[in-house]
Amino acid sequence: MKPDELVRGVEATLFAAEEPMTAEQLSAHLGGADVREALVELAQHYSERGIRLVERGKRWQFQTAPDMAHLLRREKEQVRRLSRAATEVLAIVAYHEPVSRAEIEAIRGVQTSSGTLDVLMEAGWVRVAGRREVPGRPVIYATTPEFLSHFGLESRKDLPGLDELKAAGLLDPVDDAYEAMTSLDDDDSEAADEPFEETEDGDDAVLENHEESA
Amino acid sequence: MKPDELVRGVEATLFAAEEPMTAEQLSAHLGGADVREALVELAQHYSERGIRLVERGKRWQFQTAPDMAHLLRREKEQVRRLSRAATEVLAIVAYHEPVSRAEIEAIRGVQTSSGTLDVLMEAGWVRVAGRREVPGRPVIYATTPEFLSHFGLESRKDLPGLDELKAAGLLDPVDDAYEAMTSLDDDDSEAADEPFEETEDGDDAVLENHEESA
Amino acid sequence: MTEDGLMLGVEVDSVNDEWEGPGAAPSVDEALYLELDGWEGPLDLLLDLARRQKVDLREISILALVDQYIAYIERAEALKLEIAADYLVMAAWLAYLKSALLLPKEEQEDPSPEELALRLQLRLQRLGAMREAAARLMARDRVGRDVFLRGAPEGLRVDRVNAWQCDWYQLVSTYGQMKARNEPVVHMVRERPVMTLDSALDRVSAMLGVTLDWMELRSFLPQHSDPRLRRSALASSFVAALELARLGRAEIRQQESFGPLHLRRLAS
Repeated sequence: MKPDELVRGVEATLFAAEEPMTAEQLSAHLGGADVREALVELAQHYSERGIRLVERGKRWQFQTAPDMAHLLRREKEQVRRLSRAATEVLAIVAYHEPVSRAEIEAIRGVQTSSGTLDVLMEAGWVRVAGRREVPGRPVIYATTPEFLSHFGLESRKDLPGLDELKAAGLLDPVDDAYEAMTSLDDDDSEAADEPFEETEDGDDAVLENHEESA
Repeated sequence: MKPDELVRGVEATLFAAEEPMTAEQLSAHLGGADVREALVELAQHYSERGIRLVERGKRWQFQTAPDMAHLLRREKEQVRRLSRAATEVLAIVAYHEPVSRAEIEAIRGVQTSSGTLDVLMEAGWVRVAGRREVPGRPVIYATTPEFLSHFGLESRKDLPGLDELKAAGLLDPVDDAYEAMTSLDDDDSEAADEPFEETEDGDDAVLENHEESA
Repeated sequence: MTEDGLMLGVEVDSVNDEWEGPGAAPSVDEALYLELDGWEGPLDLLLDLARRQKVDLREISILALVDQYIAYIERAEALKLEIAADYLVMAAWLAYLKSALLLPKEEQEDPSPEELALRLQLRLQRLGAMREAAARLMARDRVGRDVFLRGAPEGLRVDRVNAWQCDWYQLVSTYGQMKARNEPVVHMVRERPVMTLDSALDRVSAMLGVTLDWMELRSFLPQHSDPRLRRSALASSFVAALELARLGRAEIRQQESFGPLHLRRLAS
């Protein structure tokens, strides 16, 4: 059964493309045709082959099937090894984005060297996503489509365990979590409006003293 | 029907390969398996798709189907107006053909960059019509049938004569209205060593902004 | 709150698969590496110690954790290992927390040690969650390690082609203008009555010799003559006046801009 011309066109175009392409880019390349059905059909066709057609952050690309890794890996290990710090920072950016450096450091309890974020930005996985409109206007960071593509995620919703972490409140700041846990039996909740900052009075300042006034 | 593991392995390997591979190389890569049948099966599978598996000098590779080539190299048409200098040269060729470059320059009173004639030949309106049998055997130029059809002429005889031009006021020394209308300000001072001058600045000023897909 | 094994779902060892840091010990307590470089700060060390309690982070014993941490730091000190200030500050704070937790209730300060302990626990949970998330992220099928993109894509190219435009009117009018521009131009000058500079010089010097008074330039011009001749004579006489002034035989004055020019002989 020969696939129709549009399917063949989408197949050839994505196959030849050097970068993943969005449905819109494909459509523009193919004279404005509606490519969505063709993409679905192709993804279906390739679902059991040695090659897959996958969607990563709204962009489509061909790649080898994951179970072929053992055949291909032995020749080329192209993936850079991330330091432990970079790995953690990447996860924090991905699960909390957009996130400032101070917020990253609040979670890790340690200063983040600028080199760590640089490595992630150089890899094309993290980008500056503007500034937060709070005093000091800190730079905030977010992940890129290349991040999704590299880690095989269709969208951020596919981040492993994201829903569980959300449900457990583990993506909320400590103050919010503390507030939530104690609001029932604690009336004077003065700390609620001072994220990360109620510690100036000394006692648990030790926990915060790694933050950088970025 | 899921293809067997060897077929999938060959498929994935050739897909990820940076260069075409021989059957022997494939076999070595896949643990010594006999890949010939797998190659035949794959070539068969892809024979009607947008991608082909082809053998070139004993080496196998995927490539886009030949009839999909137009998708890989699309042409975008950019509508550009002829510069004043090119229009002058075109008019001289039309009125005086066949004409050599030296003759064109004698009529214009200025040097003519080779880029100007190139533009006219790219447009398909002027062609090389041989050489004049005089010392130096200069190349001579003439108009093409496309020239006639673009300008709506049955033949060159349809070009108005000098008397008619005069009657129409077109032999007046300087037509400021025309200058203003076209805002072409190339002042006949093309230097011979700046062949693209006229297409680099004069043209862009009047470049029409719309592009059309071929 | 979920009660699933998220917190413990990934063992420390598998977490460490991605990095070479000596953060985790091969076996429990004793074999703890005494290399503080292996931890990303005191919180990270605390988290590692908490994990060794083998319970959900929500149920760890803070008091036990404090003891473990302080014991660890003391042991490092005993071995004369260099310990970063962060770790010592944390040890001091934990010691304070421990004593506060053990104090009778009525002497509690604000924030209460219970609150501090809970906040510490919450922080550990969050760091733990991110550490596991990182491990799970790194374990995904990654491009270039588990899945591969096409090795030699042809690439998509868009070539630009110029579609040149020109119309009939432009063509013929350009030709017309060019012909007109490059026609040899002949200037015809009709014969006119003129006064030459030489005759103007003679005439002005002669007239200057008559008097020592200032005379207006116009009075040197021939009266009642052709207006065209007068114009020529004015120009010639002006130049003659300049020449005489240059030779030191006359002086010129003008009272105001565009006012009449006056001329006077210079006594020699």
